[in-house]
Amino acid sequence: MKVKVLYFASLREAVGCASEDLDVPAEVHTLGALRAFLAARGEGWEALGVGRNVRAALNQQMSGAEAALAAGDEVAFFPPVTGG
Amino acid sequence: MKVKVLYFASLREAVGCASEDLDVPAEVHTLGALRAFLAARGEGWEALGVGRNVRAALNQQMSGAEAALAAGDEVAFFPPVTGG
Amino acid sequence: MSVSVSVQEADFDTGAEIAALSAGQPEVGAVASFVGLVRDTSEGSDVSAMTLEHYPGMTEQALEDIVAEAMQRWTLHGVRVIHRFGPLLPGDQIVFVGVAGAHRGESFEACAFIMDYLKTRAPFWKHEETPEGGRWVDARESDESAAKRWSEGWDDIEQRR
Amino acid sequence: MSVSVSVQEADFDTGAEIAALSAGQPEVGAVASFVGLVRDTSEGSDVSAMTLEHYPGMTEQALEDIVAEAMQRWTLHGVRVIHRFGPLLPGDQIVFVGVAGAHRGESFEACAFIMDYLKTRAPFWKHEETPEGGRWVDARESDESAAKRWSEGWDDIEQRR
Repeated sequence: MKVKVLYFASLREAVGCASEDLDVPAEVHTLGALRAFLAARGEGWEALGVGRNVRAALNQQMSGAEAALAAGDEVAFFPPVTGG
Repeated sequence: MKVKVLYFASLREAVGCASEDLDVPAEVHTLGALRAFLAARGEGWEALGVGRNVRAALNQQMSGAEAALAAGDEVAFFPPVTGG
Repeated sequence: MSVSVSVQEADFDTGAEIAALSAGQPEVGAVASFVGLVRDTSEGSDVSAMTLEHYPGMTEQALEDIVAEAMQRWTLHGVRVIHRFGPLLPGDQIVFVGVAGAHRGESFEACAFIMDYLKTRAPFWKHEETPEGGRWVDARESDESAAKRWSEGWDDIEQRR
Repeated sequence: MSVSVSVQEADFDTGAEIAALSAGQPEVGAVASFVGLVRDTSEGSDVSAMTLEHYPGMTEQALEDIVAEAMQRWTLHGVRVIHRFGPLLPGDQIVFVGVAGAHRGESFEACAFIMDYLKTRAPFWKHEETPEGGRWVDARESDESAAKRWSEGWDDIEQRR
């Protein structure tokens, strides 16, 4: 299943990537599972790990760990927002 | 004891007077007593009577019935304010 | 720090007033403001015109006292209050309150506080023209309760002297 | 009734935005507004410049959702939200929120509500330049609690899907 993944702000800098097209393994069905999958990639990617303050959006809507992934989705990971 | 008394808005119209210089009788020592004294004047002046929603200022400060009068004071009576 | 109060017949420039509240003060991060306007209806009647009567001399002092109280309650970097009097038409601006602070919490609260106190303590009275004739606007009970939520309402003022 | 949201690099004209919220709408009696500005200090450090990163596409939608929620909660006659992105300097305007209503209560509340939600839900991130180097601004716990006082905080949003 292919999805697009975006990273913003300090998280973008930590993982060294702004955007990637990703073929998600069959067992990764949710945002939370995708986050865990990415966190396991190694150096820099631990910024997505357990205990880190990470927010996510699914198709440009703020979403929780249980949100279900579908092919073609746009996923984004980022730190808590600081605009305004 | 001489004081100046001002009336505003609907109260000014009711009593038919905007401003007067008044020689207050010796027994009138407070704003509340002055109000009762004026309310007894007759037609129109019952607008200052008991139960009417009247505010008062003493020397341009919002003040209560117990406020003490002194010679030369500026007193004002008016309905609740409606600016803003 | 700029704090000022004006009572005037003339209209005012809202954008310029807001800009002045942060000009030259880079510690200001938040400007909350309020503009009150003449509505074209009131209590179910059309309003064609309005006249604001006030108590010259007392008005400025009352507004300054309200601003001083706001500045005691919150850490503010600037406050501006303008209240018009005289003849006004629907759509006309009546009042401006602008508050500059470091963060939005104090700016919003102080701005609402000043409006609530102004509505119950500043000596202005609205007289409106309707198809049924001219009439004085009645004070709204909701304005009294709005002022009381800041825990010092009208009664306290009366007793404080 | 005018409701609109802009995400832009360009500065904005606060006075014109406020005037537009009541123009041609004589039923509007109250316009509450807020301007957020870049401060020259942050967490005890001097800030010489700031860059606002955002999530293009999502940003507008997030702001529109916040405005739609405000319009469900209060009876409003107009809402305008502008949020800038890109490089900014101390004193520069960052955000404008303006709300027009019949009376001041709903205008003040809706304006504060929109700012509180924007602070926790709109995908913007501040990066500031200080003498110690560049750094990302940390989210403030107080912003989370400010949003929660409207009884639907971040957690609810996450679970609502």
